[in-house]
Amino acid sequence: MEATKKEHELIVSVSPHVKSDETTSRIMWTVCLALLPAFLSGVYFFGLKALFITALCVLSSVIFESLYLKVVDKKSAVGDGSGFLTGLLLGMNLPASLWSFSPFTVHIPIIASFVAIVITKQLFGGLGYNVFNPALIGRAFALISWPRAMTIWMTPTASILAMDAKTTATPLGILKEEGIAKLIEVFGDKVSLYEHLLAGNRAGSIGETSVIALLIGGLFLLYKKYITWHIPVAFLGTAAVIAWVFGGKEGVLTGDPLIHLMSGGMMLGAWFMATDYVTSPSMRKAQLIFGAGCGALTMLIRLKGGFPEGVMFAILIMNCFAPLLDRGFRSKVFGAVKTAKEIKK
Amino acid sequence: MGHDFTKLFELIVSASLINNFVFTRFLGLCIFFGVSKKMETAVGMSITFISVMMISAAVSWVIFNLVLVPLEITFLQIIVFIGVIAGLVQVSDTIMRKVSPGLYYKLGIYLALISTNCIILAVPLINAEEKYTFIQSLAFGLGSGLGFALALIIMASIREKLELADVPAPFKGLPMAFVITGLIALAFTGFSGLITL
Amino acid sequence: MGLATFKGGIHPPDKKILSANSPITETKPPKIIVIPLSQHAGAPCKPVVSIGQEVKKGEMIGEPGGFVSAPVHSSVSGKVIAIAEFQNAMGRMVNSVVIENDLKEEWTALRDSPDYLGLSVEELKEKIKAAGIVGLGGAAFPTAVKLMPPKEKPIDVVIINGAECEPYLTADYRLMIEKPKEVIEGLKILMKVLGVSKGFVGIENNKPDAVQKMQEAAKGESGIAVLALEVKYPQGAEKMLIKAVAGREVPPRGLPMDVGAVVQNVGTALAIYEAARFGKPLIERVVTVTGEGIKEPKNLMARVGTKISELIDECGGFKDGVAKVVAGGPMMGFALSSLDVPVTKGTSGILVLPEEGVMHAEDFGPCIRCGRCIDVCAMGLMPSMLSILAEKGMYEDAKAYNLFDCFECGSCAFVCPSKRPIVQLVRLAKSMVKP
Amino acid sequence: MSSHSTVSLKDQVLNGIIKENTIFKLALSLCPSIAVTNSLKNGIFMGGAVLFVQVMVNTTISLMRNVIHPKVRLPIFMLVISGWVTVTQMLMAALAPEVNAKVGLYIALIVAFASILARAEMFASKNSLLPSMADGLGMGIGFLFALTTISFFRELVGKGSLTVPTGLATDHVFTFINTKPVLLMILPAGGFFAVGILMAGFNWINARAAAKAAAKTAPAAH
Repeated sequence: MEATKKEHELIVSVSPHVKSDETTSRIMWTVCLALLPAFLSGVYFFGLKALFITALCVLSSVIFESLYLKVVDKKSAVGDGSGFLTGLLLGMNLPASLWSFSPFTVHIPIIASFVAIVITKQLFGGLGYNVFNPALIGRAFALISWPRAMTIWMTPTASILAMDAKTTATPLGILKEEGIAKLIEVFGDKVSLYEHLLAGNRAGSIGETSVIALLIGGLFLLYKKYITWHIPVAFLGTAAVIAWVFGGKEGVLTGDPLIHLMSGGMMLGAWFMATDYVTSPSMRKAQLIFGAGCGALTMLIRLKGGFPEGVMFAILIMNCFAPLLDRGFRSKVFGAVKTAKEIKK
Repeated sequence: MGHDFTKLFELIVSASLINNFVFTRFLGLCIFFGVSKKMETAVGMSITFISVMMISAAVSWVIFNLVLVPLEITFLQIIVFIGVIAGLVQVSDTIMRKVSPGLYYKLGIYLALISTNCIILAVPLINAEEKYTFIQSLAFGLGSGLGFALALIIMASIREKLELADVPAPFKGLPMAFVITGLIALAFTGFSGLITL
Repeated sequence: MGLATFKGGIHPPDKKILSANSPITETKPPKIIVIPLSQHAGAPCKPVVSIGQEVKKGEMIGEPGGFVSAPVHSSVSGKVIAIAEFQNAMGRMVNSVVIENDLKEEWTALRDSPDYLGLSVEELKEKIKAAGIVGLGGAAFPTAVKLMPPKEKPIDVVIINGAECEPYLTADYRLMIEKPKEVIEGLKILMKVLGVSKGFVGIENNKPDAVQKMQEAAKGESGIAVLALEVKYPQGAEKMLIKAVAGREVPPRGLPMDVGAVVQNVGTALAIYEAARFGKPLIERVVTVTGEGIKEPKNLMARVGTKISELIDECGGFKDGVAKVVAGGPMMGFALSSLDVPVTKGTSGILVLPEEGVMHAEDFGPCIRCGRCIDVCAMGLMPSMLSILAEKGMYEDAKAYNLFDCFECGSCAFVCPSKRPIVQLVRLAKSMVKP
Repeated sequence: MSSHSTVSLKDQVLNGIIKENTIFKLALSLCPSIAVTNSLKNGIFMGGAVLFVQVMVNTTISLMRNVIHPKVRLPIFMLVISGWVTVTQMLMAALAPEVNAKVGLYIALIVAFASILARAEMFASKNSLLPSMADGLGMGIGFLFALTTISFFRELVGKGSLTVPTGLATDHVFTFINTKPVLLMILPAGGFFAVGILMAGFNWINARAAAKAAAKTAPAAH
């Protein structure tokens, strides 16, 4: 009768009584981990400024999130790591040159973090409900508001302590303004250009330059099944095809897809930004369209638009369509099509 | 001809995406915020809008270029255009009720709203100002209509998603709709400079 | 070529090793049994005994209360001491007959039929019906009703469900190992009753020895095939099993008979055999008592009406720090609030879970739209949307997301990284609107 | 609507500014609230133009209310409105051509303002001259107030300056910060943000006022 004694202590809950050990915070922190190689390479190439800018974004994001949650009297959700991840992504999307006190531009990452966390995420109801990628809105807001400060690119120095490095143009900037010949000339030859792009030894945002580091992180997430192939493959594939077909000066089919794939925010965007669960469609088929749309818009903006880089705007524009895509691709109920066929018969 | 065709295409793309009425010209906002709460009404409104816009662009062009310009009374354009639109709405209202009562039942309510909408009036006004040809005016009407439809439908899908969200009380409803529109406008900034007409 | 299966599903740790090697043993005869008059889907039974009456083992004590119903029988010989409402495993109060065991184990007169396959279809049906057999997989749907499909729904295949996809449970596994021949005989009876020439046994491939035993038992039987299926929960759900074995999809809200199939659990097949051969009513069943919180996990042949606390004592009692006891499997079973409830025909297992690893339902986060639940949903639903709509009280809208096609297998809640109680929310929504 | 005539003229004016503020409360005539509010000066001129049209339309219709046949009232209202809009546009073009170049299209579009037609239909056509003028004045000032607030906020945050008109064609720019602080705020997207945030602020203040009023009356009820 020992058993009956215990009766009152039994927990009663609804099935299932076992759950996987996956948690939201584990997902967020794993994504942060996957970003680590690219971040470290950013610090390697752009020095401590890169570290400071990213740290500033992370810190302000986390602080704004907890402050906001306190003000509206909500349970603190800082532990889930999503605010940290937003800050990290935002920092990695900014140029290291923002760490500058004359002219004063240090307020930019802080305001961008505010826009990302409070306006883009929390006003929409917090994690899970935001429509736009917070880090990208933060960056777009900064780019439009401070166009000059946001486009001062440091020359990679591979020296941690270089605090006042020279500035230069990004590969895409050169490509847009002066053409591919000039771009190859700047880097010596084509092979050297590819090598520089692959390693990340080029001007750009802190975390977007090292293709190899980003690929490691992206493939790690794919291996861990935290993301599926649909969005990155559709994104990169569409961009590559368009770059190849329309990207060349000598007519169709003469473009160089590799340059486009390895430059700008393409890798960071395709693996880490477009795959954001909340702001991309949930249905796999819709994800293919979402990814393809991102790729096509990126190339449209790069080749025809007013900006040298299009990844950020492309993803943000597709973010607008994500709820619509999810609506259009509702899942098919088991057995549903069969009955439709049977009715026809 | 090829060149003209490209120009028309660019006009449509420019009117619908780059210079989207809602996101960059801030027109039709009352209707935009009013009917984007539910997807069904947004779709109904979109269909009505595109057709009325094209017809009014055509009719207004004819009246403006064949009547007002020769008579040199273009300063009366506002009164004339609003009259044309009000008349058009009245006529299509009547025709629709007779020919397709089902469609009228679905879209009739939007027709009434249209007569007080600035976006419909803006099309002939801009057409007149830019001195577009007849075909160009039609293309501009179509592009603007498509752009407005796109904006409405995106907005409706986002607002439906947001209906489930825990939005802070003072922002519930319209303020949030404005913030969303601002964010969409920010995203659509990416289109700027795409086509320079 | 992979093994036959369906789209979606999950791979929870199966934990069957805890009890897999323990042969089925008889429990000690219980002193008191409480037999609920409603152990099946459908109308409750009407008691046909009165207080003080002596009953024999196997004697009918409750007659069917409607077309979809099954009689209940006494599982001991003894005296009826009470007919009143008692709590059942689901926590509901149901009318039950309480019998004091006289330990004489006297059987009532049973109709033995050595040549059971020679009986007419009507006679077989009658025997199955009289034995009070219900689906032993857990749903407890009266078997006799399943065997009377309407004329416009011709049946051409019978499937024996040996998937046992719920983690921990090994009741069906032990039956297939220990009584393969009887199970196959049960299938043959089913095929005869339904006039069907095709019979399948579907077994998840984590039980290779069961597959082998069943294949041996089925050797030489025409029209019967034993198939190994991919190991994936909920492989044992009727619709998923039919898809995997016969390649047919039951339409939404449809029944197996809509695609010409009848599915019966392994235990049910055995009960059908015993009813046809010996006229034995369903008064006992195999119950797996298992879990990390029980001292000696076992597969017990338990009589209907035995208290769950007695089964736990039979298995050496609890270890320290038990937090939850579940009737059934971990994915779809019911958490018990009291151990003073009886085993019924549908009780496939008693699962004892320790403190660690028990999730508290209130600690859940917002949906992050990772889409895992959509990937695993065997029914092709969007559990994420269902849970959000239910959370916001928008139950009507949930219907547009096929709320009523959900059979609450729990795969979504298993994978959800935000630990959202999706099944609970779905049930809430279902209770708030009409289909 | 007869209840309106018992209300004092002052309340009639206040109603339009606070209770039924065209932009913040009724969410009508939103287009110019974003289109022209990137500088304080444009906002004030646009608001002034609407104020003028609103008062004149209300006055005209109130005077004509007994001679208009109910069946043709809407076309006549539209005619009156577009007439006054045309007058306003011509006045603007003549007196402040620089501002007119920026806000001209939106002044033309005042014709399609639901709020003006609505006041004409709901109020001026049913009330005598003075209340109608007061109503027009209130609604117009409410609109002017909203546009001024929005443009004040946007120009200050977006440019770090305020352009205050000192006459019809002259103005003075007060500069507070030399670099543009948040350029986005004077761009399209920023306009939406500004209105959204100000609208939320308006809601918040109203909700607090309502809560306070409820708190005051609650003890009295006991």
